[in-house]
Amino acid sequence: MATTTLAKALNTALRDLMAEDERVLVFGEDVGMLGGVFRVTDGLQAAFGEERCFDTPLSESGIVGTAIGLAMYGYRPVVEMQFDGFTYPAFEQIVSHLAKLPNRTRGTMRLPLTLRIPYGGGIGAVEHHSESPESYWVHTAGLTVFTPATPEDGYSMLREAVRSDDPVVFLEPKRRYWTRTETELPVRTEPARQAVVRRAGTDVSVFCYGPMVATALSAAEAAEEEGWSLEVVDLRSLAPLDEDTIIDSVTRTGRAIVVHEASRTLGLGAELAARIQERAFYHLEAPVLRATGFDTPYPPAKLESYWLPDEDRILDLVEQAMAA
Amino acid sequence: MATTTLAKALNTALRDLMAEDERVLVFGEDVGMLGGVFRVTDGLQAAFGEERCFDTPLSESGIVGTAIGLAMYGYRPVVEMQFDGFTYPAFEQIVSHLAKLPNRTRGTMRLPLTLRIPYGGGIGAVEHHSESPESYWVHTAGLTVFTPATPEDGYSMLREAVRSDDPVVFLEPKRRYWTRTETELPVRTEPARQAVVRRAGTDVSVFCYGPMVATALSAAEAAEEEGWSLEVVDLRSLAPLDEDTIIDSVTRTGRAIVVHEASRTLGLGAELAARIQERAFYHLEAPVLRATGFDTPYPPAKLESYWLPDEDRILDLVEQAMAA
Amino acid sequence: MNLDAPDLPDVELAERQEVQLLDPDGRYDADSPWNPELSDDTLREMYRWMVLTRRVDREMINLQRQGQLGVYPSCLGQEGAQIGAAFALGEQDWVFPQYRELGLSLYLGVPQAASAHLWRGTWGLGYDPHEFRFAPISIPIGTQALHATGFALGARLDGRSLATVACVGDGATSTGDVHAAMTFAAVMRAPTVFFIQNNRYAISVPLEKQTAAPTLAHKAIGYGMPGWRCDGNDVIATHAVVRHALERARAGEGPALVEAMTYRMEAHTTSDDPTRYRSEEELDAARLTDPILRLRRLLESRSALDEQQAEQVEQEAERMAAEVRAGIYDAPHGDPTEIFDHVYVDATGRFEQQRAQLQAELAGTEQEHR
Amino acid sequence: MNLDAPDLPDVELAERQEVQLLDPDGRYDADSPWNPELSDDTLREMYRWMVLTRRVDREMINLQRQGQLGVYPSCLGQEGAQIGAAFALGEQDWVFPQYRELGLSLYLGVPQAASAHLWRGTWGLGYDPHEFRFAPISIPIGTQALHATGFALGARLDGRSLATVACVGDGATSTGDVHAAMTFAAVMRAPTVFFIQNNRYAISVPLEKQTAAPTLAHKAIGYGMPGWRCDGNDVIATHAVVRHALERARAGEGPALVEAMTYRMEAHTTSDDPTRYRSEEELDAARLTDPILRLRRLLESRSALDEQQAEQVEQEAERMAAEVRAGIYDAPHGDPTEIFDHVYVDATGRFEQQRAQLQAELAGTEQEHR
Ligand SMILES: Cc1ncc(C[n+]2csc(CCOP(=O)(O)OP(=O)(O)O)c2C)c(N)n1
Ligand SMILES: Cc1ncc(C[n+]2csc(CCOP(=O)(O)OP(=O)(O)O)c2C)c(N)n1
Ligand SMILES: [Mg+2]
Ligand SMILES: [Mg+2]
Repeated sequence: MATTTLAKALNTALRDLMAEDERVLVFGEDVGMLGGVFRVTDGLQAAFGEERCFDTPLSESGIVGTAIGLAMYGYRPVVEMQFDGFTYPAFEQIVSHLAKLPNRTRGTMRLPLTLRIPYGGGIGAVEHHSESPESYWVHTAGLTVFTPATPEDGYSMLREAVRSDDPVVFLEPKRRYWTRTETELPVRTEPARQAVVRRAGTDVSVFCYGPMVATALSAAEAAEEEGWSLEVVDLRSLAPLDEDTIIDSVTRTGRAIVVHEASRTLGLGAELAARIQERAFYHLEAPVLRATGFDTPYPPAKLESYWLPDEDRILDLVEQAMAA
Repeated sequence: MATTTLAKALNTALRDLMAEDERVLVFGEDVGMLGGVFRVTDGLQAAFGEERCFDTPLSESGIVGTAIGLAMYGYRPVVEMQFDGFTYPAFEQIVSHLAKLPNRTRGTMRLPLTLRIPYGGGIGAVEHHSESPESYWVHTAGLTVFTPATPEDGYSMLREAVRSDDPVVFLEPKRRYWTRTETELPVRTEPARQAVVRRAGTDVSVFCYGPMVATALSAAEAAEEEGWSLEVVDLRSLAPLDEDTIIDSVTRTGRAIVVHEASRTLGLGAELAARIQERAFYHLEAPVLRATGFDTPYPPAKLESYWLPDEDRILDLVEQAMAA
Repeated sequence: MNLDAPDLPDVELAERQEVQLLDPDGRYDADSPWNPELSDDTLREMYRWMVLTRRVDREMINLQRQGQLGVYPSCLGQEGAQIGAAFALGEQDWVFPQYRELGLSLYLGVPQAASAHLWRGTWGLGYDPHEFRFAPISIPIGTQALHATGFALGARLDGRSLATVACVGDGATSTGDVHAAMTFAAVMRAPTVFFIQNNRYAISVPLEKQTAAPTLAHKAIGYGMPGWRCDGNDVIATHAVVRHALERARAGEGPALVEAMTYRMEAHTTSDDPTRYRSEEELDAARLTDPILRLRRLLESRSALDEQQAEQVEQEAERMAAEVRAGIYDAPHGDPTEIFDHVYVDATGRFEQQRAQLQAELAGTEQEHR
Repeated sequence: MNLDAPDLPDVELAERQEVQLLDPDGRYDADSPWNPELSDDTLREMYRWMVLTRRVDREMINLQRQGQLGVYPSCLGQEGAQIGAAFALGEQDWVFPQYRELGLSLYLGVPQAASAHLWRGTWGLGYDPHEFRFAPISIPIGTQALHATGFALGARLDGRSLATVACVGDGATSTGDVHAAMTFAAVMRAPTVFFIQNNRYAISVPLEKQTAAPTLAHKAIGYGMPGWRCDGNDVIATHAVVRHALERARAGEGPALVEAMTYRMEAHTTSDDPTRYRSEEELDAARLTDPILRLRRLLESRSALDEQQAEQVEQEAERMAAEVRAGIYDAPHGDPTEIFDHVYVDATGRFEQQRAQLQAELAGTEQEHR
C-alpha cells in the first residue's frame, strides 16, 4: 500500500481528470508554475501545458466569471480560490450567475464548474486565511457543496464534482491537507451526496464534516473511556444534505451534536438542528447541540485553538446531552 | 394625525439625522438628484448639498469601501445599495472589513456605518431585484442587522442604526415601502435590538420580520376564525436576536413557526429552530416549523406568489403544529 | 524642484477622435480610412433593421404600459450602435448583452416573444442561447463581460475562429467585473470586443460623475488593447470600427475596446422618471443626432430607398410588432412547479419534497382556509 | 476599408519614461526637472531609514525562522520606494498599507513590537492608527485603496489639507477595488496618491501575466488622473514624484498614480519558495539595482557619509532590531477571552454567554476529560 495525503490525492484526481477529459481546465492564482500555495496543482502545467493549467491576474471575480464563460462554451473548468477569505470578491459571480444560470436558462446552459476552496483554520495562518464560509454557499440555492475529510474522499469526491453537470463548490479542509493514509489511487468511495457513518455508536450522533471529522473521531474515542458511545457521521455533502442518513442515525441514538468550525449563528448546525427536530421530534431525548466556532471574527492564530471546537467542547456537549 | 409610508418615514429619518449631525453623509447610486429609485433619499441633496448627499460611480464595493474610509475619518456614512441583488459586489468589503475592523483594531477604529438595502420580493420585479440575503449578514459575526416592518419602526430604527457606533446592515422590506399608517414623526419605538409582540396569542408563536410581519398578522386573523390563537412576534433585529423575548413566547405557547421569504435552508428559521429547541426543549409540543421561500433561485415575478410564503403556507403549518 | 515642468505629458491626450462617416445631416465622408464601402443594398438592410428595432422597441413600451410587461429598458436612439455592431458579426460570433440590446437580439433571430417574457416576469430564457449566439441578458451590471471573455478564451483554446462581443454600458465600465474582463482578455488574448454603448447615463448618473477619464476609449490604454471611439448614432462608422475590431480578434490579435457615442432617448426603464435629472433642451439636441434619420437621408440622396421600399419596411415592422404582441399578450405564466426545474441535474429527495409541497399547496388552494 | 490606416495612433504610447535621478552606480542627474534638491543631511537621513528598514526586516525573517512569527512578507529591495515615499509625507498625511510596508510604518513611528504581533499570530493592531497615521494593514488585496480614497474624501469634505497614500502592489492593480478606488478618487477629487510598488511579482505571477498594459502608470489615463513612473530603487526619484503627487493632492488637484519600479528580493513571504518560478540570474541582475548601495555611493562621492556616521547608523539599526526582538520574543499571546472584545459596542446577552462558555472551558481544561 502506498501512503498518500489529501493534497496529493487531490492532485492525482486533477491529473487523472485532465488526462481523461480534454475539456477539464485548471486555473487560478499561482496554480501554474508554483503549483498552488498548497501544491494541489503541482506539476499540472508541466504535464498538460499552459493552455490547460494557467495562472490568472489577481481577481477572483475574474477567475469565476471567466470560468463561467468557459463552461458556457463547453469546458469543465476547475478553478482555485487561493484561500477561503479571498473568495468574497467572486461572490456576485457565484451567487448571481453560477447558482442561477442553469435554472434561468431552463437547462440550456449547464455550468459544470468546480470551485475549489481551501477552508477552515487550525494551521496558524495570518488574518483572512482561516475562514469557514460554507454557510454562504449552502444557503445559496443552486449550488452543490462537497467537502472531503479523507484522502480517499478527496480523490473520489473531486472526481465526482468535476464530472457533475452541476456547479460544485468543493471545500478542502486545509488543515488536513497533510494527513497521511495508506491507500492506492485511484479509489472510489461512496457517492459524494451520501453521508457516511465513520464510527457506529448508540448514545449520541455526532454530525461533522471536513476538518472536524478527525476531531469528532478522537472525541468519540475519549468518550468511550467515559462510557459514552458516539456515532460519528461525516456529512461529506453539505448541499444537498443526506437527510435520510442523518435522521436514521438520530432516530437510533436519540441525541445529536453538530460540530463545525464556522461561527455558530446560522452555521450548518442551525440547519441540522432545524431538520432533525422537524423530522425526528419524538425521537429526541435532548436538544440538538452545537460545538462550533464563536460568533466573533476569526481570532489571531495563537488564539485559534480556544476558538475552534475541539474534543473537549464536543465532550462538554455530550455530557450535557446525556444528562438531559 | 398625518399619514405616512415606510419610504417617507425613512426619508424623514435621514433628513432629521442629517440636520442633527454634520457627520452623517448619504451616498450611493442615484441617491442624489433622482432621490433613489425608491425615493428614500428624495430631496436630501437639495436640502443638504452635494457634499452631504451624492451619487457615486457604479460600484457597490466602491461605495462600501469608500464609506469605510469615511467612517475611519470620523464620518457616519449611510449608504444605499440600490437593490438586494446588487449588494454582492460589496461582499468582500462587508465581510472582510466592515464586520472585522473594530475587533481587529481593538476598538480603536469603530465603523459607524449604515448599509441600507431594500430587500425581498412581492413587487413584481425583474430578475435579481427580489433577493432576501439576510442570512449572509446574520451569519457574519461583527454585523448588526435590523429590519423594520412599519413606518414607525422605519423612522425610529434607522435613527438608532445611524447613531450606533457598530456597523449596521439596515434591511428595508421594499414591498412595504408604500404601506400607509397614521403617525406623527418623529416617533420613538422600542429599542431596535428588542423583538416586539405585535399580537398576543396562546397556541402558536409566529416569528417573522420585515416584509412578513403583515402577512403573519393576517394569517393570525384568519387563524382566529379557525379557533387558533397565534402570537405574532416581530423580530426587528436579526443580529443580535432578542432570544429572551423569543423564548418567553414559545415557553408560553409551546409551538413555534418561523416565517421568512429567504430560502429555507439556512434561512433565519434554521437559527431560530436551533435556539428554540436548545433553550425551550421541554416546552415544545411540536417541532419548530418554517414557512419560507423554497430552495431554488428566486422565480420570475409572475410566479413569485407561489414561491413566497403567504397566509396559507403559514396556516398549513399552524394546522400541522396544532395536530402534533 | 521645478513643479511646472514634468506634469502629465501624455495624460492630457486630446479627446480620442470619434470615427464618423455619416453626419447627422446624412453627409457621407468617403475619404475616411474607415470607409467600409458598403453597397446600397447593405445600407438599405441596415436601415431596415434599425426601423424594425425601433418599432419593436416601441411595441415593448406599449406592452409595458398596458400591463403586459413588468418593466422594459428601451433602446430608442441606440439603434445605430446596435445594428452597426450586428452587421459586423461573423457567422460564429456571439453577443453577450447587458439588457438593452434589443437590436442585436432581433438581428440574431432571437425569438422576441420568448425573450420578452423576461420583462413580462415569466421564464424569459426559453430559447437556446447556442442557437442564436446571444447569451442570456445580464442585469447585474458588468458581469457579462467576464462571460464573454471566458467564452472567447474557450474558442481560442479550441482553435475556433470566433469572437465575442461584450456589450456594456458607460456605467458598467466602473464595475470590477468589466475591469477584470478587460485585464483577463488582454493578458490571455481572448478574442473579445468590448462594445461600450456610451449613452451618457447610468440611470440618473451622468458620465461626468461616472468617470473622470477623458473618454471611455482611453481606458483601453490601461489594459494594453486598442480602443476606438465612434459616433454610435452613425451605423456605418460603428459597423466599420466593430468589424475591424472583430476581424483583429478572430485573427488572434486579441481584444479591443469600442466606445460608441450615443444617447438614451427614453427613460432608463419604463419605471424611471428622467425629468428628474435631465432637461428637455438636452433631449432636443440629442434628437438632432438620430441614427435612422441620417441614414435615410443618405439613402434618399443616393436614390437607394424609394417610397415603396420605405413603405415595405414600415409594413414589415408593423407585422413584426404585431407578432411580438401576439406572442406575449396575455401569455400564460407557466406552471408554478416549473420553479423547481433545471436547478440541479442531480436533484435529491429533499428538493423534490419542496416541489411536492408546492403541488399540495396548489391543490389545496381552492379548498382549505377561506 | 483600409485596415492599415487607423490602427491605434496613441495606444502604443512609448513606455512611460521612468523618472530616475540616481542611477545604480550612484550618479546623480541634477538637471532633471524632478530634481528635489535635497540637502546632504536629508539624503543621509534617507540612507539611515533605509538601513534601519533593512535591518528590522531581516530581524523579522530571523524571528520567523525561529518560530517567533508565523509568517512574514519581507520588503527587502523595496526600501528605496518606501523611504522615498515616507519622506514625501506631510504632517497630516496618512498611509494605507497593503502588508509589505515595513519601511513606511517604521518611519511613521508605528511601534513594531506591537504591529509585528500580527505576523506572530496575536493581536497585531494594538496601537491606535490615528496616532501614527498608518492604517491597519490589509491582506485582502486592493481593498485598502478604497479606504484611502474614502478617508481622503473625508479630509477634503472636512476642509483639511491632508492627503492619503494608498499602497498597492502590481498584482493589486487587477482587483476590482483598486479600479473602483481610482475611479471614485478621480471623480470625487479625493486627495489620494495611488502608490504602486511594482516589484514584478504577485507571489509567483509575473507582471506580464498580470496585465498587458504597457506600464502600470498608463492606467492613470483611463481614470483621468496623472500617472508617473519612477525608479523605485532610487529613493530620491521616488521621493520627488510622490512629493509632487501629494502636493497636488493636498492643493485640491485630485488624485494621482505613481508606479515605482522595484524588485522583491526575498520570497513573497517566508512561506514561499521562489526558486519554483524565478531564476538566480534574474536575482543577480536585480541585486545590481540595490537602492541602499547606490545612495551610499552618492553620499560617499559627496563626502556626506563618513565611516563613523555609517557605523552609527549600523549600530542604531542593531539596537532597533534588538528592541523589536525583545518586544516580540516569547511575548504572551493574550487572554483568550479577548476574542470577544471590541466586536460590538452594543453587545447583547447571547454574545456574552459565549464569552462565558469560553471562560468555563478555560477553567475546566485542567480538571475535566483527560
Ligand atoms: C451590480 C449592479 N448594481 C446596480 C444595478 C442597478 N442598475 C441597473 S441599470 C444601472 C445603470 C447602468 O448603466 P449603464 O451601464 O450605462 O447602462 P445603460 O442602462 O445606460 O444602458 C444600474 C445602476 C445593477 N443592475 N447591477
Ligand atoms: C483578494 C485576495 N486574493 C488573493 C490573495 C492571496 N495573495 C496574497 S499576496 C498576493 C499577491 C499580491 O501581489 P502584489 O499586489 O503585487 O503585492 P506584493 O506581494 O508583490 O507586494 C496574493 C495573490 C489575497 N491576499 N487577497
Ligand atoms: Mg449608460
Ligand atoms: Mg508585487
